Amino acid sequence: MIALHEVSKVFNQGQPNECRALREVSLRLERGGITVFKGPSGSGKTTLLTLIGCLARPTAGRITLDGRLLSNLPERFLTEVRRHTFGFVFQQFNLIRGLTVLDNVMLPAYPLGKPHRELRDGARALLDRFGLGAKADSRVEWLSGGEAQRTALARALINDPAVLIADEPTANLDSALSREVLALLGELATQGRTVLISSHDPLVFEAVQVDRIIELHDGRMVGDSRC
Amino acid sequence: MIALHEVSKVFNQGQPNECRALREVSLRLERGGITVFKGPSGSGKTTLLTLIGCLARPTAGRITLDGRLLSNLPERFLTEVRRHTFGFVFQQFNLIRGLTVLDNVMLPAYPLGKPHRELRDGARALLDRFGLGAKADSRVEWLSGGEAQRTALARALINDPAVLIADEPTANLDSALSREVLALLGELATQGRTVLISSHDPLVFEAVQVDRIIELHDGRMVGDSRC
Amino acid sequence: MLLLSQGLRREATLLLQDAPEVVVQKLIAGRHDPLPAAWLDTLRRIRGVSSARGRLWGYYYDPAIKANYTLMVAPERGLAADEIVVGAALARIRQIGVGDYLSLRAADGRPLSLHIVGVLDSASELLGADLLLLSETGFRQLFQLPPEVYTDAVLTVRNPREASTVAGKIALALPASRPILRAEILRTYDAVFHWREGMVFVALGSLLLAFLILAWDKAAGLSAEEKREIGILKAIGWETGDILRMKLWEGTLLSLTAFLVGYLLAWWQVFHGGARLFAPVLKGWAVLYPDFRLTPAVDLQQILVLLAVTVLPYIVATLIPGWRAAIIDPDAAMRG
Amino acid sequence: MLLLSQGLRREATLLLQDAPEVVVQKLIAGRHDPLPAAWLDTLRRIRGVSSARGRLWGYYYDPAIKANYTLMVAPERGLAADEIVVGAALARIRQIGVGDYLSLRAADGRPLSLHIVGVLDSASELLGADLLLLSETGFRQLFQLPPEVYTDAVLTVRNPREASTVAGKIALALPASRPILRAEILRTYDAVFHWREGMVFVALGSLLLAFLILAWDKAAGLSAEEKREIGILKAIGWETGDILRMKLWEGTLLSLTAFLVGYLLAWWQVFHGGARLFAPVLKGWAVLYPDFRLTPAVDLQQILVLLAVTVLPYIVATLIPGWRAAIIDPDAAMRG
Ligand SMILES: Nc1ncnc2c1ncn2[C@@H]1O[C@H](COP(=O)(O)OP(=O)(O)OP(=O)(O)O)[C@@H](O)[C@H]1O
Ligand SMILES: Nc1ncnc2c1ncn2[C@@H]1O[C@H](COP(=O)(O)OP(=O)(O)OP(=O)(O)O)[C@@H](O)[C@H]1O
Ligand SMILES: [Mg+2]
Ligand SMILES: [Mg+2]
Repeated sequence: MIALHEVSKVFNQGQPNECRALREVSLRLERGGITVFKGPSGSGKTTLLTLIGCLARPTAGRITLDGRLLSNLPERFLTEVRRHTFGFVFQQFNLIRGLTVLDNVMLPAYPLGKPHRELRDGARALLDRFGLGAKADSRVEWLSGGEAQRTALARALINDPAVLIADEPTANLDSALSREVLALLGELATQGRTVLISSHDPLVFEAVQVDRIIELHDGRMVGDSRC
Repeated sequence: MIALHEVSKVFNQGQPNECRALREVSLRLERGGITVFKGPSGSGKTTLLTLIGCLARPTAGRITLDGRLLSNLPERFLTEVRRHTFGFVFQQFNLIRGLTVLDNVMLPAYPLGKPHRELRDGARALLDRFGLGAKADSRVEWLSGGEAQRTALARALINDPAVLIADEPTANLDSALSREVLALLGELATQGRTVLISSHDPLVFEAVQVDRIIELHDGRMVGDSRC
Repeated sequence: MLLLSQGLRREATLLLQDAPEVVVQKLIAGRHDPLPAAWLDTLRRIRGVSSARGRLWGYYYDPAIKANYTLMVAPERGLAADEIVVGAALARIRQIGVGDYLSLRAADGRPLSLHIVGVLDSASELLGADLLLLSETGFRQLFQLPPEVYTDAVLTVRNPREASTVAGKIALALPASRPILRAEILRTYDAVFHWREGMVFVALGSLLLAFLILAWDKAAGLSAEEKREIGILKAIGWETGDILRMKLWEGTLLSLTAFLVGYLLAWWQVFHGGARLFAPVLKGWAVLYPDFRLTPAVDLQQILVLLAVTVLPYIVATLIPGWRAAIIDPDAAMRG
Repeated sequence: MLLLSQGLRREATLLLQDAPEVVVQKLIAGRHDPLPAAWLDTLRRIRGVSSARGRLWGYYYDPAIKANYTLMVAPERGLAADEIVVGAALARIRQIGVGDYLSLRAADGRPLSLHIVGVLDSASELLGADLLLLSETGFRQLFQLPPEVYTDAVLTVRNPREASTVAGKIALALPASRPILRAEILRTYDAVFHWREGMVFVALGSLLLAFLILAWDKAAGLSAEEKREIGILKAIGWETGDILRMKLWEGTLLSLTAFLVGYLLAWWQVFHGGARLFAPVLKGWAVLYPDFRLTPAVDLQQILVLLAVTVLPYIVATLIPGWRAAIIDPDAAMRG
């Protein structure tokens, strides 16, 4: 479904502080299942996920989604793809300050023009599921680390995306919550959704729900094992 | 050395979204050693560490440092204490955007007026130690999650503080780096410095270097075990 | 300030439309001086001039309302020596109407009672509001003006394109004269009415400039925070269009509110406060020609013009950087 | 703009110091008119007036340099009918000096050759630069002024505190007169020299206002991002003082740079560009009294004053919110 062909990403190309974050990564990701990207800090996990999620373009190589070439699609179409296919959980959450938790979660759905009440109910249900029902009307800057992470997860799920991309979704969660989140992700996977996560948490990549583990090192793919 | 007496922290007191983050926590922390605060997400770990680090004032209760009452010291003296006693690693890192990694690390030392060259050499040595030597001149917004976390650690250590307070310092680090950081913290502890960390990472509170584990739940202290 | 100027500018343009082609003043030591009737003959003899007519107009200070009237002789109205026609605002403020008598103090100190035979249309413009039309005899009586002098002379020129040549000839024939071409009239505010507008114009210009700087500053300084927000919005699936729509609403709401507040304040200030804020500044010539209380004139077109010059640039100013930020890669914006 | 005004303001203040207590003008139809000599006697007879003297002054337009001279009769210099003293700038621009002859065209068109017997001190102020002092005979000859009129009359009053009472009496005795008190002189710019300053003053005011708005906006809008940064700095051990010092440096550098750029631009603009930018606006009265090229006068005090009104408020404006933010809890600032 998603295929990467010799994808490279170089930051600050040609400058002294050039950084090769990804080097010729080739990869096929099937529909459904949980795929975990693991690897030491700075190995390019986040970079790879942003490329797959159409948030950035590769320096070289091709990325296709259902056979459609994404890498040189104009920005307008990328937005379209982002909106309808992907849900993204950022490593630093990237919640919008000044808004409440509920507003942050509802944000991706605003441009779709769904009825407001329906949207709000959906968002509240998601928050309840993550144990954040009581925080729905708090401003996001008051949240604890784990609460913010769960809010980011809820935001990624509000549009019911076909592919969920979560960058270290359990970094700020305790073991109990991590397991819960994993259970939820497993549920999504069995519903036929594709879940891509990056993690360095043994709890994650030793979990039963995980279908495939891809290992990165220094921007290169060094391992690919199915469980 | 640091003593908390029935400390409580209430956010938005009196408002409908009132939040009791800490409830009557009493605690004595001796000089030296590593103390880990564990507990589920939202249990008040971060809040407790900010109170100890003089970044916020308790709603009720007293905090003393070496017998000196901190809770009602004027802001001027608190800055004094923060500068000379504490090094703080924030859960969200709180690096200053737009500056380089090196500048961020050197920032806490600027007002002390040390010679610039000496300062820079110190900062570079710290960065090298965390494997960030190559990133010293990158802007902090380009860092990966783990790199940012290590930068925050280096910044907390630049002034050689008597007490290092680190809020989930390994959340974004892989196991190998986490162990390295723990080793470094253990070294500091044996040098007589006090290390306070919060964590939900089993790797941390099962580490040999840890001297004491304090467990929080819903703002209450529910466990206190020495290893 | 804007309001004031807006009104006066419109007047000036209207005025210009039926302004004479050449106006001749007499200068003495660089100052406007009554023009001897003999000059009219000299002017008529200049080749290219088809007619020359002496005009009489001036200002009268009424201590009762501490304001200046603009007095003009209107020969075409055929007024008798003691008959006058007054502007609507003047009539309202002095609470007089057709049939009443208005008493003015002549230049020799004697009171002069004048019979009001008409009130100018209330819809007539700002400058007409303080107008007082009277007969030549009345004017000369009031100001004790000798019969052989005029305020200035208006010429019609056979070929309007030769007006400047004619002006040159006049300056030669009458060295103490100053011929003013129609094109110059708008610039010499003193010519027919107050030169107040020039000042207002400068102030208006400065304010507009300041406003533009402000908008530009607001716009250019799209903060890092905002850029990041836009990046996040794009990353979670917002289109450039959605973001712009949001910014547009934001900008429109903000500037409309600001505009309404400003407009109401200005309105209150100019019409009810009697421009008290600017009073110290206006005092300068208020001693010469004390200011007149302006009639409240809220007209739609004026508001639209004001809207166009204030709100629109602001909106555009907020949109452009938003658009610039919205089209960049979400990744770059989020990290920057 | 600032530069221009600054110069003129200083002039006005200086002027006021030795201004007469009461100046009397004759008005005809609301306009300044030559004052008959007979009025002087009337004025002298008014109780409280200790002396009355007629003054003669006016403007002369020199087509050669397209500028206006200010002509004054200076009886105290004892000049002969064909002798004059000229201002420094005038001498420089016409490239004449003591001993040369300056030829002016009299009001009847005949040329009048005047012998320059002195040049006013070059350090004399802006307004003195275009001055031309001459004898009464010369003045009357030049402007074809009848011997029994003056431009205006200056009075000395026995008791300065009774000046306004005296003015009232004058208005009563001579209904066509306008007495102007010393306090009013500054406000009636037309009284002795141009009223240009009024305009400049308004523009200056607007600009200052705009500037303040800008600074305030910059200051009030201490962005969330900046607040967070200050919070972080405090959290890592910076003192409020350290943060303020940093902000101070930042503000000083920024506004000093802006000031220098602005000042140099203004200087270039006013003195070398001949105020070309404002030319269309100034044209309004340039037709009446074409503008004079100002002499470059960079003086330290003026710069200091300018600095005080521009840079200081800006710095203060950046400091206050920084200080406000710096004294709050680091925790609150970091989260907000
Ligand atoms: N915009 C950028 N400019 C320059 N270098 C960048 C940029 N973004 C990422 N990098 C660099 O690319 C490398 C890979 O970063 P990436 O964020 O993909 O790592 P990661 O595997 O997610 O690490 P972590 O586990 O620490 O989050 C890092 O060394 C990082 O510094
Ligand atoms: N400024 C604030 N205003 C309101 N509520 C707050 C504020 N700061 C923290 N809280 C609330 O206080 C509770 C405790 O927060 P704290 O950050 O201490 O949790 P934590 O133990 O660090 O959790 P985590 O492991 O998720 O980081 C949370 O429910 C949080 O929402
Ligand atoms: Mg990462
Ligand atoms: Mg926390």
